[in-house]
Amino acid sequence: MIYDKSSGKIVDIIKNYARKHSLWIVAYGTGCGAIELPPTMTSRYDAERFGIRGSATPRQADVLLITGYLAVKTLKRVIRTYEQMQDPKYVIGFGSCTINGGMYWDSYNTVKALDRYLPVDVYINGCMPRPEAVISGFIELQKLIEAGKANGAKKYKENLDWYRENQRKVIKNWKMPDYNW
Amino acid sequence: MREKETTLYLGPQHPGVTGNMMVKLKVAGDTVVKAETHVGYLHRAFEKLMEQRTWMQSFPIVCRICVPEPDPNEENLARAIEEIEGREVPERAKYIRVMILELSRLAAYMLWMGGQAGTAGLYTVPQWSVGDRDYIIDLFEELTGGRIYHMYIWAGGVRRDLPEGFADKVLRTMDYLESRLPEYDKLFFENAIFQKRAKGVGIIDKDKALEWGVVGPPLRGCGIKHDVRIDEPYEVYDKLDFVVPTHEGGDVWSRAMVRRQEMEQSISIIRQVIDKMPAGEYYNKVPNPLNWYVPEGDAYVKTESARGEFGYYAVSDGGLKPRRVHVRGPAYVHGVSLLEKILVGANISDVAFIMNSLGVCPPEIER
Amino acid sequence: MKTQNINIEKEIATEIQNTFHTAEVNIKRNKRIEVKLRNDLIPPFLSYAKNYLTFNHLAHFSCVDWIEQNEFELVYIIYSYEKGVIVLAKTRIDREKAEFVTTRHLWYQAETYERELHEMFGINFKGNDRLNEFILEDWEGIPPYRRDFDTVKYATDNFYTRPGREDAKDVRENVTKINKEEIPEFAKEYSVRSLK
Amino acid sequence: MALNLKGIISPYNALKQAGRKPHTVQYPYKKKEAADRYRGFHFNDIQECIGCGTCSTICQNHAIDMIEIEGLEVGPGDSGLRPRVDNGRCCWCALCVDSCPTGSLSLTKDYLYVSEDPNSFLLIPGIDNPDGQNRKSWISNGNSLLDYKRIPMRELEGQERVKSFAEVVLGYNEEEARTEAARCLGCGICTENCPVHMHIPEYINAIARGDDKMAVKIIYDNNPLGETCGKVCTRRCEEICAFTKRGEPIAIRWLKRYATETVENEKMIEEIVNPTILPPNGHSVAIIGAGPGGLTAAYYLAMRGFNVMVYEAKEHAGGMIMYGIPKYRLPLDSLDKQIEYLQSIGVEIKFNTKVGKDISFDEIRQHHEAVYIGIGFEVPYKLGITGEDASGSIQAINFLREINREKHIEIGDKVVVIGGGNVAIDAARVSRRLGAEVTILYRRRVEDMPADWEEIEGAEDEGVIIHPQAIPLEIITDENNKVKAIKYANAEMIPDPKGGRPRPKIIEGDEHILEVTTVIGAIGQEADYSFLPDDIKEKLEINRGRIVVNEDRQTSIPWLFAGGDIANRRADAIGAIADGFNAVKGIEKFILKEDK
Repeated sequence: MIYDKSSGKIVDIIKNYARKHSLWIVAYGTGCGAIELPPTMTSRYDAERFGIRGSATPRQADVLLITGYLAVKTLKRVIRTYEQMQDPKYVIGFGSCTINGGMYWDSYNTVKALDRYLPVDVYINGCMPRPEAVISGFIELQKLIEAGKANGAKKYKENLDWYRENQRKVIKNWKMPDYNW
Repeated sequence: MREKETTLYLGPQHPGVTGNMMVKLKVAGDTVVKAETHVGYLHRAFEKLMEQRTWMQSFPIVCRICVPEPDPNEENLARAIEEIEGREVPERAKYIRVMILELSRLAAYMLWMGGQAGTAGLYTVPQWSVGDRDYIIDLFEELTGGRIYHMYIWAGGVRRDLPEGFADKVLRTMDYLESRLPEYDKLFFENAIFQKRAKGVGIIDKDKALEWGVVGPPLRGCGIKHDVRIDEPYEVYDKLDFVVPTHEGGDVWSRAMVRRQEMEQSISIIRQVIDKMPAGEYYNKVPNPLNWYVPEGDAYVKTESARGEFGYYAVSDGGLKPRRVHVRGPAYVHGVSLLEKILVGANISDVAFIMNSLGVCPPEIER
Repeated sequence: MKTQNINIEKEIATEIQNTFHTAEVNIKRNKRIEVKLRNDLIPPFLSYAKNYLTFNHLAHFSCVDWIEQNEFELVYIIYSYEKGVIVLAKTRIDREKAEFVTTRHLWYQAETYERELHEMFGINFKGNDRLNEFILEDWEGIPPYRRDFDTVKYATDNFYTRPGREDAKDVRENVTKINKEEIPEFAKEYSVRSLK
Repeated sequence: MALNLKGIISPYNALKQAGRKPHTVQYPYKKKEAADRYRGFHFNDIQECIGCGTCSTICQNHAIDMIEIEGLEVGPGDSGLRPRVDNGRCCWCALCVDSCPTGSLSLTKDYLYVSEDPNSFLLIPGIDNPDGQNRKSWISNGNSLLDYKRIPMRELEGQERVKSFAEVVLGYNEEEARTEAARCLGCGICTENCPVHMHIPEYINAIARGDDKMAVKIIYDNNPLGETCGKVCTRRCEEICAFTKRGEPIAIRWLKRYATETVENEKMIEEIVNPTILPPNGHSVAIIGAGPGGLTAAYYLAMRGFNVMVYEAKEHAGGMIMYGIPKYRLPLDSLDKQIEYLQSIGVEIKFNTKVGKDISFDEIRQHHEAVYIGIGFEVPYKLGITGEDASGSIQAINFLREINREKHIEIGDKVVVIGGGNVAIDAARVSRRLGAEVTILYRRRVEDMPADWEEIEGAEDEGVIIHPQAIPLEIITDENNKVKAIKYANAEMIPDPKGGRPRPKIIEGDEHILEVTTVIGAIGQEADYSFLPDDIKEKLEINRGRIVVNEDRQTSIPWLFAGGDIANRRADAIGAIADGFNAVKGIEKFILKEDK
């Protein structure tokens, strides 16, 4: 659940502060951007300094990184992964492909604008973004969390029908359980 | 008593698999009875996209075909075009290309080391090897302007000459990496855990290896000495002095040792290249890319990438755009038919481990 | 590289020519032999090449769509480790009734290639029972790698493109507007800007 | 299995590293500068950029749009558009930079941009990031994708040339033409400077693709004298070619020449061009003067179904391109081929018919609904110095005309030509071919000469001496009133206080005498309007010797149209062709509107 910082509840401020410093990424390299994650996470750039680390399953994760293009086949799995994640959860769009299709703008198999299918909290520019850019993206996300503005999950819940409509438009065979969360 | 068979889906969201792919396993107890690979999660239709783009416009997209090691793609496409066109490449460009290919091989092995160790539960190794790999990436950044996707090799040569003082930097980095290798030995290759996990696991039948289309380190891990750099030397590999290490056994351990020894060879090749690199032109200009009609013809070219034979079959119909470019990634065979064969009988916990040892790279399977 | 002798290539080419009289054999360069065959001769040729000429490595199996001639060209790229030579065995099949026989019995991994070509070009390989979904999922319509499949159109029809770029102008058009120049219809396709 | 003791102990070696300084890049507290070649965001030097849009074409991601920028001042040779990059498409491959002909586009070291708004990823380089100027990293180094050097034109050697009137320029062969044509980027900015706006990128692309016939067809769409232009055009188009900023422009003229020369005769032209000729519409137009303008007007009028009659005073059509341009630049058979083609599709020419002498202007007016005048400038300016009327002092324009008629003119062995335009150079080079030593006297500096630099160079190659900053004072004659010598003074250049071009001023006392056998004056010409009846002359608005026309080349008298030298200041063939071409639209508008 998402709270607004302006509501001024001290408990929210504490919650957001805590969330901000513990961002676990679900280990799903959906696209080529995943290649910059190992350098980001390991000794050279050491993203653990920010409380960022990988998590094996979506159930324990807070952040879904969409590392670039999403093939339609992957989109289906990504939606399922996202819906299995528990609040608080955030989506980071990684690189050009998530914004406007990137270099696969004319491919028949990749979705072009990620925000039609999943609520994206932060986009990182680049193809692919350097570790510095990745860290900046996380810092931006942390700022949003602290300000109580990273409410993509809330948006998703509220506009689920719209998202579903878009998702079903590209996923021809929709055989997925619905999660309540 | 026969145990009940269960179906397990390993991936596509799984920390151990080598990318966005899935292996459907039928297991009895914790032994794999049947394995079926499912790929296509990274399909971007490169070959279709290349038919929409001119030859020159294809260069920026081909490097995306294999993410950990993009350079063989650029080099292959460039060489395919050069073969169709009959275009000469300046000697210096050839040396620069070899340097890049070897640097990228090193980088790919460092990344592989991290993955292989990670799937064995050794988490210090990736911290080291991926961190050290970054020094090679820094070299790439300085030379090509990009960390991961270099877009530096193109038809006719390379895009820019070496920056000033670059050769010294390469040599310094090589010295550093060489000094690190014994430490990796101690930490990883001699590690009892790794040896115990790797020996006798994921065995490829030596007699069948050639017929099954096994290439690269997995083939040399079976004790068969084949390497495109020797069999069909491209660029200037015939002028360089190096050995192709082999290892009997055909298991994960042998493959790891082959890679370990090749890292030394790569360092030696890079030193030789820098030593022998002639001065002169680095680019034999192609016509204006808006009006570049490549004559009719076809060519199959291949490179030895970190995972094995990387082939490009390119067909030109005399037009502005390729008629067809078909990519043969080494993982195409390793990741589908071979994997399905050698996973049978393996332990579940070894599946990701074996996949890593084959260097399965999904983006080059489905492209 | 071109100056190297091509004796072994000549030997192989002669041998192939002597066995398959209708084959069109030519040496493209050193280490590359092109063999064009009638499509019913491909299975015996591959079997012969593998078992007698030691071409035991199926390096690649590709398909080229020659839509103008209504044909698919199948290209088997086989390699002999012993001889160090690559043979490109080519044949043409009808595009409408795209059917061929499997070579899975010769090379196990041919199955994967055949699955891909089946999916991407719609070629049916008789004898291969695993021509199921491989890369695509729930694909409807013509196989995407056929040249008559328009990927740009498909992408614009099915996927959302972000707005905000509608004010883009074509330079040539803009210049003609400044000039009040009228480009005749027959000349329009010669505008470089279309990159056709 | 035996206990692997070494394998258990050796990993502990890693503990050695414990005290070492970590190599972590402590971003964002400590920043690591990107490499000198890093490919980050675009930067565009807005002033250098000419909006050719090559970046937009080469971009395989369709990431670059060409858009109008508010408040951007656009000079000539600029499409007025500038690139905008969609960073949601870009892959920073820098193909755009490597194919930028002006070198204005580059990539910078900046790469950081993070936003919640996916619509905020459009960047107008150079405008949105003006500070990128100092952050440039990947720059176009001039040796990237484009070829800045044109294929050199093969010519006869200077020594060889002066022996005959053979064509100096040999023309491209097929391979050279294809290579040169392939250099073109197809932006079409060049067409802005072409008065008739020929479809330059289209026909060049047709040549690049190997389709010469299509190139010819495209050329004939608005220029029926393409071959002439291919040989002698003043090619202002090349001045603003996108390549000029850093290299040599596309050889537009030579490519046109190549394409049109592939057609051997007028029948083949007709086959290739395959013009749609409308059925006769019953209207009739008269054209006075079969110069390039008149012929162009006649050609397109005839195609539109008009009945056209061209009145030509001389025995051959072509006007100045026939009588003014020496045959080593434009051979007669080439011109004949083009004129025969025009005649073959219905252009009628009445030769040896001087209006005002053989036929009155009023008569023409009575027979035709509209009249186009393209008589050109035929009357030379006088030098205005003593001795000008002596024998041996001739006018270049008359001299060239007689030589082109293959008449013999005695000029002796020492010729001086006065003037610096193309006519002067032509006269000088013709005189060289007649065996004389030639000196050109010109008032200003060489760089001020209005002639084409190629012509000037050609003249120098042939041994013509150019004497700049020399002002003739007097022609000295002998007792038979024959030219003996010329007296001239050297001049110095005085800067114009108003900022105009510097003026020559005679240096007192620095006078010289040059012995010559012939003096050829070539300081300009004017028109002869004497054939016009007085009432028309009165109504006709004439400004400084030129008839004032509107955009449709219509004069102040609605049925009277004019073009060529008498109406425009360009004084070249293509300018006249443009006038003829545009007059057709005007005449059509005028007559057909009258119809309704």
